Amino acid sequence: MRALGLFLVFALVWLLLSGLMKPLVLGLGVVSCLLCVWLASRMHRVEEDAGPALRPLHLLAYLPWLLKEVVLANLQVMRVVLSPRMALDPVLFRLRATQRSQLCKVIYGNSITLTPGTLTLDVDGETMLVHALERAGAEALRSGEMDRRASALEASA
Amino acid sequence: MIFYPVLFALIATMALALARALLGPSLYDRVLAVNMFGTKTVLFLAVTAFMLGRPDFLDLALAYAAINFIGVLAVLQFFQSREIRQRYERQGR
Amino acid sequence: MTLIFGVFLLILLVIVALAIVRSEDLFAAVMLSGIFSLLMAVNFFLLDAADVALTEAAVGAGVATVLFLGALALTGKEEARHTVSPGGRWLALGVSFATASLLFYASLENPHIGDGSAPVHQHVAPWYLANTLPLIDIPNVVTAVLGSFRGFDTLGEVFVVFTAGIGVMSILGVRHSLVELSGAELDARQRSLRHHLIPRIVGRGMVPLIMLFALYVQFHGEYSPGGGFQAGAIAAAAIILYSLLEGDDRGRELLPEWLLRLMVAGGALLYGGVGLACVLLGGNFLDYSVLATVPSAGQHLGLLLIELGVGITVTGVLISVFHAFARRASR
Amino acid sequence: MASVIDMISFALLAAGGFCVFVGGVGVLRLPDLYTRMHAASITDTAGPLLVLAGLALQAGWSLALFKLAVILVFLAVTAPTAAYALGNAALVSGYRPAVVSDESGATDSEGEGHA
Repeated sequence: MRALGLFLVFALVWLLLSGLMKPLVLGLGVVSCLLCVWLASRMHRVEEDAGPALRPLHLLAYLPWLLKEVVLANLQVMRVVLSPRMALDPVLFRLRATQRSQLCKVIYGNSITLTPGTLTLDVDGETMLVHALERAGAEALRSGEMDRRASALEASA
Repeated sequence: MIFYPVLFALIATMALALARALLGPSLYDRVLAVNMFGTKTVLFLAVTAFMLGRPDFLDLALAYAAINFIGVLAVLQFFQSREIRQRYERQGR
Repeated sequence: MTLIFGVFLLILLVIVALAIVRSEDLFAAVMLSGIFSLLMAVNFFLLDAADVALTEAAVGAGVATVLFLGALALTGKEEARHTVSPGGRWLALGVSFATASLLFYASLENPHIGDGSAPVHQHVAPWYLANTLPLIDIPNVVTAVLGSFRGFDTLGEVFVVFTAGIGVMSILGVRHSLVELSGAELDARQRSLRHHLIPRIVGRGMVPLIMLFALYVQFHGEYSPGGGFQAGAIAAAAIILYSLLEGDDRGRELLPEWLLRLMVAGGALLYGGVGLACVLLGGNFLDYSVLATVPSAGQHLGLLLIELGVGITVTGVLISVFHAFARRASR
Repeated sequence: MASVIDMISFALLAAGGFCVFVGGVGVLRLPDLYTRMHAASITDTAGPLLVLAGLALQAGWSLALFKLAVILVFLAVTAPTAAYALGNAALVSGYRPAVVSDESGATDSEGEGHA
């Protein structure tokens, strides 16, 4: 079931990359996709815990919000960089991550890094070590909105 | 013609990243510079593909975007195992 | 305008090259050589050599840094001091200066970039351009030249890669199970990025995608930039990524060593075998036209097979070299 | 019509170039590794976003559009991962940030100062 889903995704990627509809190339595409599914299944044989699944529709709602945050954070950091006297107040702090699944924790950690001004340095179980360029960025993260939104991506099991 | 400003900006940024790579001062600053250089290269190749009128050449930018980060992971592994060895040496003494 | 960009990038290239030579910190030199490779790729691309640029991209971005760091873990971080007498230094300077002046003088005679009346554009190049479509029937002339018109050269290149792989393995891959490992070495060896959640999860997702992209590059060499060399390097990058994340031992579980050895030899064998098959079917060595009833179909089949051979050998060699370094890295 | 699209595309590309350049300036100006990484992060997010969006307008509805999207996704996924790997490597080796109010106790625990 899972393998079939992977195969369909790979096949779609292949078709969009290639755009050639010749029988030979299509045949090679099928072989390639099967090879990648085989590779992926060999890799996942050693997977320990899967955790609750990601909800794709929620991801669609999450991405525009993340985009907005990224744009705002970019403007903020650019303002800092271009100010003649860079008044910096960097903070290094620990942050709780409430996500249960590994995937959502990764999405949360990478979202923190993707917004300039905050940077995930380490993930240790429930907590993350974060570096912030300015205290305001740290406060925004501590308010927990991004954490909540990233947790909402998980299917409630 | 519309591609020139962005190409100039990219090359200028490459020069800035190169300056950071040469100045250091720490090893990690150099890694940062290389990594930044890689992203700029992805963008440069993508823009150039359109400037040359060959959008199918985007494969190059795609290849870089996919595998450029492997080098940084190797750096992490390098420092990690070096640190472990040094810790053992400190304990040994 | 492209010329200005090219000149600027070449200036950066010279600066990087000087810095690499000057640097005594080998780690810095490795990082700078990464930048060198990126600059080379951009330059190749500006000169419209997309296939070469893709090779540089695949090797420089994915594999070279990893292998350099592997070598660095085996040696020290600083360049060894070697003493040269003042006389020797002046001699070296003189030789370098003379060679450089000769090369510079020779370059004055070179045709300008893109000059249509250059000798290379008078002799074989027009023939290649005119005959790729009628004889081989594929759009990418580079692949036609590489695989068919000059297939013999490429066979040689594959055997160079093959030999290089054998060489590295025979120097580094010697089993040393008799050597007693200390706790530090054992610990450092078993260390992977397994406990780093973010790289691990992201890497797991990327490995099959990189592999799919490698196969796409492999099988589209006849239509767009790419082919066996590029695909082999990208595929090797995918497996190396997995080995970095999960540890070398698990990487060897994913693709066992007997399979890698089979790939190293099998790819080169496939290339040579196609050539022999052509001879047996009554053609010349590596003249694929005889492989099918229609000559151009035979060319297609031959190109597909030899590119596959190249890809398999390159993948096998690069992964084997990586394993050879990783196994030794903690000594 | 086409010229309007060209102009929007030009504006996006130029803005992207500007963002990338500002990030480059930041990498040169800021005082230590971690703060520089924030500046590099501009060139990894806003830069590619704007530049690739500008190129997407040039591509129109074609396969190139898909490739641009894949490049953006790959960058968005791998850039923070690379940043994590670099930051963590510095942390593991005991690199100390130049100016920071430390509220985590992470840099005091282990490792030695490191230039």
